[in-house]
Amino acid sequence: MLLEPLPDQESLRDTTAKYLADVMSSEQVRRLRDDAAGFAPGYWRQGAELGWTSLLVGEAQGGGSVSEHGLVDLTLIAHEFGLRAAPGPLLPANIVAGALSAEGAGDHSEVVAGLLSGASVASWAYAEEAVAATEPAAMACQVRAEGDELVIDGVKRPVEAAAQSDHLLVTGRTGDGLTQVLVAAGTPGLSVEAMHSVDLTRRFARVELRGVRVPSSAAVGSVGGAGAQVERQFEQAVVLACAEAVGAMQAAFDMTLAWTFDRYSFGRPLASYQALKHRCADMKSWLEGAHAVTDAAARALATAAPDAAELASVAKSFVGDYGAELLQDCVQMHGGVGVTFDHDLHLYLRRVSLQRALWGTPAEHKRRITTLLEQRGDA
Amino acid sequence: MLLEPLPDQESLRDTTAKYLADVMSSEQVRRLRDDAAGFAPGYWRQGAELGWTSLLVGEAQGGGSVSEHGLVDLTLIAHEFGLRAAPGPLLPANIVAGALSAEGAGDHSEVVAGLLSGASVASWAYAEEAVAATEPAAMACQVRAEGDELVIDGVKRPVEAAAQSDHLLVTGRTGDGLTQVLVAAGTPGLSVEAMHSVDLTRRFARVELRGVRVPSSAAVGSVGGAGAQVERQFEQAVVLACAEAVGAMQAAFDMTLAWTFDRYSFGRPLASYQALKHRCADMKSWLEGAHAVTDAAARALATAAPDAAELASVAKSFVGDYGAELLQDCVQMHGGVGVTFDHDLHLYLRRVSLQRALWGTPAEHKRRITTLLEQRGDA
Amino acid sequence: MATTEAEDLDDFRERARKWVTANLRPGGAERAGLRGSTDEEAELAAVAREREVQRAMFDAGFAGICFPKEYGGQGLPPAYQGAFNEALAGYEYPGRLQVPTLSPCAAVLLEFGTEEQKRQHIPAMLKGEELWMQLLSEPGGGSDVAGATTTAMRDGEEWILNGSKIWTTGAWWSDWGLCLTRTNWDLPKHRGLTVFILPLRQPGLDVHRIEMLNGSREFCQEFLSDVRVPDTDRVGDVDDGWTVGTRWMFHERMLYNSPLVSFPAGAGNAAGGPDLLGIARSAGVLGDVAMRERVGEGRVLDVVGNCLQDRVGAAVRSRQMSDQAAAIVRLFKGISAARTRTLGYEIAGAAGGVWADGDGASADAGVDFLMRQTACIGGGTTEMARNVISERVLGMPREPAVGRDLPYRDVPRSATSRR
Amino acid sequence: MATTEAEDLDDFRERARKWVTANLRPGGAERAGLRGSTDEEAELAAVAREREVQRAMFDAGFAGICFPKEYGGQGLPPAYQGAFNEALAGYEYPGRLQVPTLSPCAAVLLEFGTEEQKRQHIPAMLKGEELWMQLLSEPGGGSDVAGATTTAMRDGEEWILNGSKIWTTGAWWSDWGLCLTRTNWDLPKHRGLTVFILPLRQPGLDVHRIEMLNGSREFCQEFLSDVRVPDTDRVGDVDDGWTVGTRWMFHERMLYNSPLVSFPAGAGNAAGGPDLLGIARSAGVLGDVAMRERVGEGRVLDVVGNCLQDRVGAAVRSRQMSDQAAAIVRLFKGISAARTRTLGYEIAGAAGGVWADGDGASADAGVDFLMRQTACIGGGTTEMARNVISERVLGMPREPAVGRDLPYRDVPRSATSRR
Repeated sequence: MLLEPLPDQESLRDTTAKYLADVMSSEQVRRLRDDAAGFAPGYWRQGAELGWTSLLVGEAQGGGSVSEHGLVDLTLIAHEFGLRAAPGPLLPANIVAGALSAEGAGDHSEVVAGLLSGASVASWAYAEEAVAATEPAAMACQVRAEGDELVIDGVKRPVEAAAQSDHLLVTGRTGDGLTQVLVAAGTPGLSVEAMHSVDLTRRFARVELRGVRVPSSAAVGSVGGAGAQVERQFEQAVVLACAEAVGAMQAAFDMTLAWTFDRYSFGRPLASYQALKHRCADMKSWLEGAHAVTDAAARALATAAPDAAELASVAKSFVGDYGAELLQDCVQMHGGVGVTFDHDLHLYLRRVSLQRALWGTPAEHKRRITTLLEQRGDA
Repeated sequence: MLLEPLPDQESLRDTTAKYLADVMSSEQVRRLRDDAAGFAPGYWRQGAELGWTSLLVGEAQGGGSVSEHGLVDLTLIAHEFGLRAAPGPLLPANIVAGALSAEGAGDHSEVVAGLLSGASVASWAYAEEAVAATEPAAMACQVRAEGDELVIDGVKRPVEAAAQSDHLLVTGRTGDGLTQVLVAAGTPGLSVEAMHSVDLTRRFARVELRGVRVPSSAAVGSVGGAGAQVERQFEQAVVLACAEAVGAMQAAFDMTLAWTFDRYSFGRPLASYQALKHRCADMKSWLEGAHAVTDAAARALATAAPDAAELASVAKSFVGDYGAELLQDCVQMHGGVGVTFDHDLHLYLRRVSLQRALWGTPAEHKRRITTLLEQRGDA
Repeated sequence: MATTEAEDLDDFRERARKWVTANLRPGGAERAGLRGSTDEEAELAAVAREREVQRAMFDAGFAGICFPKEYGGQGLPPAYQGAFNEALAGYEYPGRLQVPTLSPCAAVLLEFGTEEQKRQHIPAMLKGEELWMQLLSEPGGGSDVAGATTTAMRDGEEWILNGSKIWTTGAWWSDWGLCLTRTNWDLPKHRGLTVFILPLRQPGLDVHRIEMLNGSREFCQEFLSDVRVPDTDRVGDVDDGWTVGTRWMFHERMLYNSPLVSFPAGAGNAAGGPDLLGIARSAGVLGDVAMRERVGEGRVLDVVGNCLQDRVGAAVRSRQMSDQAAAIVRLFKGISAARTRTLGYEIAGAAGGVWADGDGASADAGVDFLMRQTACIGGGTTEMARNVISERVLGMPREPAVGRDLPYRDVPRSATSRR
Repeated sequence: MATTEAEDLDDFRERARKWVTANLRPGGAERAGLRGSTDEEAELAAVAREREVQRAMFDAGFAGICFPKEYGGQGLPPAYQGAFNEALAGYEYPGRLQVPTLSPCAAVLLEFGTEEQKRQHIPAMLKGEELWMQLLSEPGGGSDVAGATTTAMRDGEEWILNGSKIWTTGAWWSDWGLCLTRTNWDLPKHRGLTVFILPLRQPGLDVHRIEMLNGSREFCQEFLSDVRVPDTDRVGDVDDGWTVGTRWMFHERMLYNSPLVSFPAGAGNAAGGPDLLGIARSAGVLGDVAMRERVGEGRVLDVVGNCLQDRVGAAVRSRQMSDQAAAIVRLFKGISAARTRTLGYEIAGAAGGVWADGDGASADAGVDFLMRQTACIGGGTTEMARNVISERVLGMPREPAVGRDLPYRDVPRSATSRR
């Protein structure tokens, strides 16, 4: 992560690091495997007090960045989550909080207040089956206006923490445009069915919306005109997923490097074998590359730089491909013990693998990059 | 190549090996860079006497296999060509000789006789620009019957040794079917333009056919019904390309392994560095895999086994991908000297790289394999 | 027994074919390698069924085809085992009783066991009464098998064993084990080892099932606390266990070329990899050429791996390559298994990371991906295979081993295995 | 000279911007790295132009911005060089006179040269009158720079040099060289070296241009036969050349963070890779998603490499990483350059292997592919970078070096360099 965080960023990071160290040992993460929600409400509320959900929300609405750039601040938290494979809906709660408090989003201050305090949770119903996350225009979910109401039909999957959420921000199409709607849990026509995932604590669901009706005021942004906002949310999600994955990469790398010093084979520490030394060197280059590009993408997105879209996709593609390879190399160096349930390594392997698959796979982002390159050529 | 060749196969291989060792030093290969044809007619005629062009031709027509399986015999020759990066139109001359003497090909005995003696050369005008070699149905070249004549229009590229050939076997479409036609050099409407290649001695050309007219008897096989024969020729070409590439891989690997023993760095031979030892182990596994799959494909094709099509594509894809990686690893271990013109290594790098690009790239063959898998599932 | 001295190969083949068809269930290698089974009852039932099948094979004269008659075998040449394996193709077979029971365990007993040991155990193995395991790897040892620190101390006519072994498949449903121990810490590593036979169900031997990340609990760790073994259960000479161990490793390498084990012909070639075409279909990307390339790549690796195995097997049999060349196949198959699982995860896309009940083949892609390295670890790591290939096959210089001639107690070891 | 003591950074920046715009041609890093140039005249013309530009920079007060005034420099802080580099962005610049002339060569002279040496050479370098080269690598030496076997024997007030150096870029159009030699074969490797200055055009020094497989002849090998060098051209103490060499290597690693060289801002980040989009277009496969993935992959590697370079550069400057961390960037960029060239060859398809005049971008893909490893060899191999990262950055144990303390004459060496 950031080479030179500001003092306020450092203290934000430190309080989260300390809190997680206190309450979220790897033993605890393992225990949460059997927890239906994957995290306890109290854990989340305390985290919210440390700023976990406020960084993308403007000060006027009770939030605020500790630097100029809330997204950059938030990547520091996400990185700490990765370092501990910590549970909780960090990514979707922040994306929704940010979206609801954005300019032109409409008045959703009550919901935002709940998210800020950690008393409630919200998630983003964005992805669909067999639709590349990088191509929102291809989504099938429909939102249509009927009088004072909006009617939503579609199936969203996977939706993180959907069953644990008080509200879902649903993205769908209205004609050729995109629309975002805030739907409260329990709204008639909304059904949530649990899915399985490679992660131990993150919970996902398939969300079906059949003729779900909400008042027009539930729209977040303009009906049929939310494309730019959706893209921004998507890129924020991509960067947060990367930041978390980089944290997990760092933890796994550090653990593995230490292991190569401690572990002897044929009278020598593993760290003395050139084949493994060179593997570690490659991993180090991937790790630093992952840090570098994720930080660059966060900064670009926070400052609305012209290459933000490309950097986000470059980061997601790189971290997805090389993060997974790095983790698997860590497993290989550990040997069989690295894939036992009682070892910590798989917690990170799971987190990195999960983040690789969601918010656009490396392959999908590579295609998006090519499209961006073509557009640049045309411009 | 073959683990246990028959005695006749061994003697076939040995005579070619000795002949090439005599006349085709790497110095000589380098000199041929400046030779317009890339090989001397006398060299080719002498090779033909050793059996270079007779193995796919039936005994009745003056050819003959030294085992039951001419194609397998021929892979031994191709392998020797690879071992020396030898020049000469081995692949196209044999494919055409085989095609002209196949059952139902019509009477082309005079041309076949010339090929057998090495007095003349022929090539196969098959590939087209921006058409995958694995998808002949997509080719654009047209052959249409007009009375007693066939009229050909199209552009073929690359065609090996086209400028050095006395005849071209041109493959084109007639309606939805494929047709093959033998066209003599100098036929009006036929033009040949030299191309460049990564290889030092193999020459290629772009062949344009504009209203080229030949008598119906120039057809090789049935008009519009040559699909199966074209596929067989294509798979033969694929296997020969692989066999040659495997020979080049073997030569490069042997040269590089020896180098790691001779060369010292920091007071130790390169061969003592574990990182390089492990690289050599990987290379060895690729090399043996390439031998194994190429032999299996040749045998399957020679015996018309049901998995011949798949094995040919598997071999081409594997040898293309891993052959190129092996050669580049050889370059890396040699350091800068490995890419100097006076070193022999690039002769093999060129040959392997050439064979990777022609007769379907690894990517194209992987797609073909998936199609074959689907067809098998459907069957 | 139906066999007679005079039965020729063709008759044998025909009889085998008929017997297999009439007595065995269609199936084959159904053991879930990477995905593991979490169902204990099903596992025990499968073990019981294999014992039954082995017994039926024994009764029909198809067990131990190449084992000496005096130990319950058939005393036939390897071609007969080959014919039986062909008959087995496509049918269930008692895999757990073949490997490691018949090889390497029985193979080691045949070479080094006392007459009594052979008479006691080999017929029982062939009848399916004794399931054997290899107590070889240790928690601190990794690939360095000869670095065993499980200690056997002599006490009159007995030995007292202390230490721990790990990565024993199914020790919890097995009966006996071959155990490599250190009997002399004052000699260099390879010279102070001794091999023992020991029953796995006895006081002082605690079998702990290890849970893997995918929930599988097929591997075990054994803790030995003052386990007493009579000297008559020693295999080979005292402190000469590495002579035994070397052959033990040899039999491990040669498994698919061994006439001592029965397995359906082609089983060694079973792809066993993920069904990439199925994953593509269930993920809805069969029309995407980039995903079609990945399906094709997986198939390339599977097919080449099989061709390579055939080639190396033939070359080892014809002595054109040493048996160490088996490491080439091990390396290739490990790397390609890891790669095909990565391909599966790529093809599955988001559905690989998060899946719903009823998703089809893509639902397995995620956990398969998490477990992918097991193909490069189990049965000797790919790193060890690369060492063997470079040093033993290509003749490159050996890695400097620290303290090859030191008393083993003075050789640096992992903290966990120091004593 | 127009500069005054008092000129502040903003004024300087503005003056630099104006001067560059008015005096230099648009362009930038046009040197064909991998493809090489085969046109000798064009090469010489480019060298002449660079000398002109350097002279113009000197006359305008923009040469040696951070060099001491007494040697012709401007004596300004690094920020001024940074400002000038920003002004240079998008313009031609005299690259051959920056590297290796100003760094590492001038940098080494500044640290170790005698007053006379500095006064003689540094102003001449800054004026574009002296082009310098590094005579470092040897044909038998590979990455082992300190293993130099080119020998210097003392003869009164002179030294007599014999041996051979290799991989000197453009020695045929250069004037001077820094040469690492062995002056004592009875001391261990690092303790018998000495550095000399020598003119490249003199009797006994034969410059041979090496032809690469792509026809490029930019690299040279020098053969030294009884080349005489006065002791006054020695740099540093006798037999203490590795003290000089260590700093020499340091300056090499730090090139893009060095205030001693001028280069257009971002030039270190110039992708320089193949134009994959162009190749896809000319090969007619821009509509193929699998090829679009490859184009994207290439872009990913380029962009990450640049981000990584920025990160490591910043970390080294702020001392959060040691300068050895430069090896991380070197490794990443080497590997990714090789990979992007492979991608280019894959995208080009058949047209990469065989091409026609006028084929467009795909026509270069083949030769670029043949040359791809040069990115992992030149300037220190990726293997050396991996050694440095693992040992110096991660602190893993050093490789055992044979004979670190032996007289160098007794240390095993490649046959070609044995004497």
